Amino acid sequence: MDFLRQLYDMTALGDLAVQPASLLMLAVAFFLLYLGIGKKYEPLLLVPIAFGMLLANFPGGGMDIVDQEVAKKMGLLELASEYGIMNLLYYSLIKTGLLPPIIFMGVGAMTDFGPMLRNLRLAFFGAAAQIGIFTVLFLAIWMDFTLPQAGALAIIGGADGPTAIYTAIRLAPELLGPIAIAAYSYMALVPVIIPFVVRLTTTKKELRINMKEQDKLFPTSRPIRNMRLVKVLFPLVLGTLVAMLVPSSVPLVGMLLFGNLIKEIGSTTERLHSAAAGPIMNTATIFLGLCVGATMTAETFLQAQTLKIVVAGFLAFAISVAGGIMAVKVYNLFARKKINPLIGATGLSAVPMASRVANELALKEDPTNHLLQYAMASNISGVIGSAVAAGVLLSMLSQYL
Amino acid sequence: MDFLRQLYDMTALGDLAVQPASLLMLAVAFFLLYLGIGKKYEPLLLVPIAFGMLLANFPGGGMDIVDQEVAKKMGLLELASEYGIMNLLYYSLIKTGLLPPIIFMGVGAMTDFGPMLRNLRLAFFGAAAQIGIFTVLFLAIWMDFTLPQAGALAIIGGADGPTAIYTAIRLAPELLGPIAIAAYSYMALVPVIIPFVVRLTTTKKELRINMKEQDKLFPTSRPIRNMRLVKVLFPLVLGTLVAMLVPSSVPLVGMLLFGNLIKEIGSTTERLHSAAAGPIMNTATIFLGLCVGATMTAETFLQAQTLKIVVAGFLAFAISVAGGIMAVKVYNLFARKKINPLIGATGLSAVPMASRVANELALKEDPTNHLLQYAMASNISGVIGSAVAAGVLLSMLSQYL
Amino acid sequence: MDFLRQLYDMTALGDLAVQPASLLMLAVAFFLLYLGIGKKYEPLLLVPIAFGMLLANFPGGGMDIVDQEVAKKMGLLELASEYGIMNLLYYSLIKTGLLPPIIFMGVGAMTDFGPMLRNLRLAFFGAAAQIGIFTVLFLAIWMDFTLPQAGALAIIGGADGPTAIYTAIRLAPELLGPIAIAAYSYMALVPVIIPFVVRLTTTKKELRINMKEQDKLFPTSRPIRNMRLVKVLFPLVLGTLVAMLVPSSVPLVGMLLFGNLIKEIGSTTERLHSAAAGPIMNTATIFLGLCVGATMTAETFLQAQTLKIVVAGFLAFAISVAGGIMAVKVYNLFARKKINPLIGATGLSAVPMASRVANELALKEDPTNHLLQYAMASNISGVIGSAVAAGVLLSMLSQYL
Amino acid sequence: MFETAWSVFGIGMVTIFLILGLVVLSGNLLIWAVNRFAATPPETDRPATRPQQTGIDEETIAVLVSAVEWATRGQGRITHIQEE
Amino acid sequence: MFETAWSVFGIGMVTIFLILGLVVLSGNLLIWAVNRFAATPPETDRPATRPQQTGIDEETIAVLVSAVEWATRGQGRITHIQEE
Amino acid sequence: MFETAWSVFGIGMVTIFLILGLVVLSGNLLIWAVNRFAATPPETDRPATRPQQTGIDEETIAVLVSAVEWATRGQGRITHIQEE
Ligand code: NA
Ligand code: NA
Ligand code: NA
Repeated sequence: MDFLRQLYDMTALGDLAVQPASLLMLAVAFFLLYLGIGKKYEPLLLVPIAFGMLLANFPGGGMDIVDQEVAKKMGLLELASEYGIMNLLYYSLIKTGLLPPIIFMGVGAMTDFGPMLRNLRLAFFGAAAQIGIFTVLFLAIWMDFTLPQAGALAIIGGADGPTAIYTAIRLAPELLGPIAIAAYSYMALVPVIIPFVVRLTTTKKELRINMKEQDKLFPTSRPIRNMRLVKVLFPLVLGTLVAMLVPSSVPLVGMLLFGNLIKEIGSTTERLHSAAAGPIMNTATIFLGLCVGATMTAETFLQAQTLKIVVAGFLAFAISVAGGIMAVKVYNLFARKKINPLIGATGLSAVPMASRVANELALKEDPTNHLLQYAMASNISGVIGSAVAAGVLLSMLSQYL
Repeated sequence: MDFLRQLYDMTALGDLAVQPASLLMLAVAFFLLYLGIGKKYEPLLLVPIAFGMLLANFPGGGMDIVDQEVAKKMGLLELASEYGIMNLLYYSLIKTGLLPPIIFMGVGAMTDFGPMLRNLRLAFFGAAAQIGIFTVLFLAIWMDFTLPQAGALAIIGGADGPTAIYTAIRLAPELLGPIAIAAYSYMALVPVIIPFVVRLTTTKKELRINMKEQDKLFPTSRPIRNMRLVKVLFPLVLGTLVAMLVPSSVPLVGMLLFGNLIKEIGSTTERLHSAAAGPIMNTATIFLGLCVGATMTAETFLQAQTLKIVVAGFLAFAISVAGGIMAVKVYNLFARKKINPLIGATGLSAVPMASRVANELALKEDPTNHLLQYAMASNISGVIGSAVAAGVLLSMLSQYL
Repeated sequence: MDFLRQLYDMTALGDLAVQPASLLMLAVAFFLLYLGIGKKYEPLLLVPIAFGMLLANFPGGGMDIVDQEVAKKMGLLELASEYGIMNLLYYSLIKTGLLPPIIFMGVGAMTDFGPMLRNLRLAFFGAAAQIGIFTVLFLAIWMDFTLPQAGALAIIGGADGPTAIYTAIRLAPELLGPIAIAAYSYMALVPVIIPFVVRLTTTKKELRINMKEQDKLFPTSRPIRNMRLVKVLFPLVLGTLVAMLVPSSVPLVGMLLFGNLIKEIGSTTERLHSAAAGPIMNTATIFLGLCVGATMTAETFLQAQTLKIVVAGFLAFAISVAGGIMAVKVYNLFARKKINPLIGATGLSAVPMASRVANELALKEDPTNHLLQYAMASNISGVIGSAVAAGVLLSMLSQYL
Repeated sequence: MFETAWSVFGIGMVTIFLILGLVVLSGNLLIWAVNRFAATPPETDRPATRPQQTGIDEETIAVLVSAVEWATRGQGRITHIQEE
Repeated sequence: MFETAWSVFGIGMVTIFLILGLVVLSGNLLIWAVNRFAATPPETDRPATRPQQTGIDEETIAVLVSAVEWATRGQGRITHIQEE
Repeated sequence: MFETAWSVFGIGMVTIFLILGLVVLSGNLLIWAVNRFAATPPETDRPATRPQQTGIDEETIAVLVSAVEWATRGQGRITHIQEE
């Protein structure tokens, strides 16, 4: 009897009986794994997040993240020895805000500003499609979130994973898990959300606006005669602009542009570029995912808040898409050279999925209307747009922490 | 004269005169380098360990690990500034228990559960071959080790490097060096140890049992009609099982299975897999080796304990091998479909060396008896077996720390 | 009005008005970027350093390094949360002295001691070319630097980036930025500095000394009959020698030789070698560069000290080159087998640029005089020479901190 | 709190429009300046990743290449494009 | 202390046998379920690492591939197999 | 302070000359010992990175290879050498 007792004590069964909510969390984790593996929804992040959640919710596994009030009093070594490696990773890599800028460096090292530079005018529509962020701020406050929490929630509307995670870490670490999940899930659902909003807000005639024909009718763009040089200088110009106006977005935008610079310089910095886009990016993705997943225990996840985040996050996405579309429609009222409203929708960011979805929607109405290259312009500028939005939120809401 | 005095003071010669045992340690380090480089005994770990030992034992080099009582009182920055980079690496990467699970992720990212899934029945014999662990526990206690130390020593019988290191870090960090050396040395000596034990415990007739012929005589195994899906689901099933029964093995087994999962998912998570199996694994191996080596100074190594560990570690290995063989022999008493006892021996783990050795031994008796694929089944299950054993030891012995 | 006020407060414009020196720093950063990208001066380090400087000097960006007196009182987590990721990286990776030895491991993993082993005699001239270090020490003291600062400054004359950074971190972290910039800039200017000094100190006749002809006239060197084995054993011999005589250089030289060893062992440790020479090296280079750059704010950089460092650093370089040349000339007075004085100049290190420059200078005088392989011998030994010099400085000057 | 939200809304949207407007402006200025002062080579960014000659216009290819790179997060590479 | 050792021995060996027993059980269950509900493609795991057709049976190849991968720690790759 | 500087100067230069002298000495000793006791294969370091046969002497090639490796920091590799 005593033997069986000891055996039973070692297992997780006792804990599970006391805390059956863990089973629900395991089910959620398995469902997310299904989305990531089976449905291929953003597998690079959903799989590590879901697996981290799995590890964290096995009772007694010691892989869940402890409350920051507890952790704050300890050094890293004591934290690791008391609460295990996942807390060590979370508090040194995530809570410090380190990994999102590192991932942004990798994103920059993979981003080609070429399409945007060839259609610079369209970059402007990456601004309008951030309106979902600032609109949902009101909703979130109305839902009883504090100001910083509302800001962290609203940034889901920026449709950019690392930006959302960075903002949540800084403004509302207690909501990090659900915000990250919502952000990546909705990014994965872009092929559903964009068509849905587009159907509600545009006419068939608008969707048939053919960007290439417009370019032929009203030729304006000057050719770029030294693209290599422009691409090297552009991150420097862009960085200086953003840094001057929204210094709080420097950690994100600065690292993005550093990654891009070492890519565009070419062979002399290729070693650095290959590290930033390869091992550094991939390693950061693994640990970011596992740690974010590990924050989602029954205690933090099974709350009314989570549901609110899911709802408000969806609205933020939808309003951003609609905002981009509306901006194009207003522009078209005044301009002779028309723009396809899908170019506004891709201002959301969610690169490059949004552009591909927009391209397909356009082709459905007119099989000759290839607008992928135009969509990429506003699509990439939407990344900058949401990083700037994050900077504004951080700068104006940190004081309410 | 004053000049020569100053010159002499700068060198290590004075320290060497005071502490001549360092010379002996340097000799041991060079001998281990010889084993790793010249004899190719587990060079991926013996070379870094031996070099770390070399660095630590140059007097005045400042690359040796200081006592944890000293380190515990300092933050990481103070530690680095007082005691140099090796202590920084050791206390942040090793003492926290971080690197072994990271390496397990890499091991998982390189492991193919296919051979095991094709001969699942044989996985059972990975259990019997852990008996050396629990037997040597008694011997270690009798040798005057404390309970946690005895557990750390016994795990050498698991024949798995990262598992041994993880357990030693948690239960007896003061014995980490000798335990790691013993574990890796005996794993390197598997081509000697397994034949030795096999000769003592089996007959020629048993060694001639031909697994393929048995399969033809008693066909049972159903074909696997969707191996890809099975391989994706298996780590999830296995992980849940282990986590429920031995939660304390989650850091090891969970990371192993995460690594395996991102391998088996295929192209969508290939970036993560390539990082886990490549740069992360290799970097972790370098620093694990160097730091483990650096713990071995004259003070900690030249003790009676070290000799005891060497002796008890060998016994643990030998008893594990014998245990696996005996389990097969007992099984054969009752079953019509016979199993070659070498399949029991490979339950030890020491993947894949043990399987190759077993295969050679079988071929020596019967040149048509290729049993590599069968041996791999129990061989891989032996890795899980020792990780579970580590979990049991951690869960039951931590209270005596 | 209130709205515009809030907008203005968020931007960096207010800060810039108060602290216009930042603009000057940004200009310096852009100039360094121009040197790295446009002129291809050591782009692998100048680009990250310059970009780090850029990030640090955008007012309000929070990417500048805070004073160590402030940081010392905090744990890493508090530091990151108060002062952002750049301080986290700087204080954990740079201030601890971690990255320079890691980079030395990578340098070792890329170094081939072959040319040096084939002309061992020439290695001796790597010693004379360190004289600039110890000469400028006097100048630096005369310039009112403290003893440790003078040592950190003087090491610029070693013409080796990681060595200079490691020494500066340990002896005068407050001068790290300018010292690193000076070291890398002058290394980039080796194609200007070496010819300048050579013209001042040598005759055409000396430059025409043909090493291959001398080898034919006075054949001495024995062939190496097992180069692979020699290359494996050499780092061990060299390491032991250096460690015995200058233990304080073990972190640098030891890691260099570890990197070289895992390269020379060959296929069995190829995984480790590829990590050390690839991802680890590149990642370390990125973060070393960014962090060193981030130390250079207006406050620390726009000082008379910086100018002094620039001047004294140049002198250290020039004197080192001249010292190497002079040593050869003295040798030639007594020896029958003459040596080209350019072999002395390359003792400076700045591998492999110095060797290529020397080769070109020789070819200009005599188109058949290929001395690249001879130059590499003293060139590589110059790296060891400066690491030893750093060890001496650290060992003798740390007490004055 | 809603008052603060209005401030954030206003300042946020104004800033984003301002910055992206300035990006368009300064980008055009940059292209003009480079064309004016440094227009040597006809557009040849990264020959290494460039696919072989096809009938498809350069711009389209550049976009395709960058899209594939994004989509596959750097893993994929276009080696052949065929017009249908 | 020896008493504790007996407990650890007993619980340890029972747990390991239990877990590996359950692994065999659940593994077989998993294979059965997959065969029953998702048995579409005939076994084709990882065509990328698959060597060309030979007379050697599939299973053997799979084992060889995995063994080589283990032995060389991922460095090696089988590109050709010839029966003697 | 200048007095300390003189000490550092003296000890520093002596040490460096001593160490590099010993390097020359022990290196030669090492080569002698290896030639004496382990001189089996005629010099073939790293066949993998070795270019095909040319008329250029071995030593030169070795130096070129190592120089290229340094210059390109491991990125470049010599695959063909032609004498002019
Ligand atoms: Na966005
Ligand atoms: Na085992
Ligand atoms: Na030097």
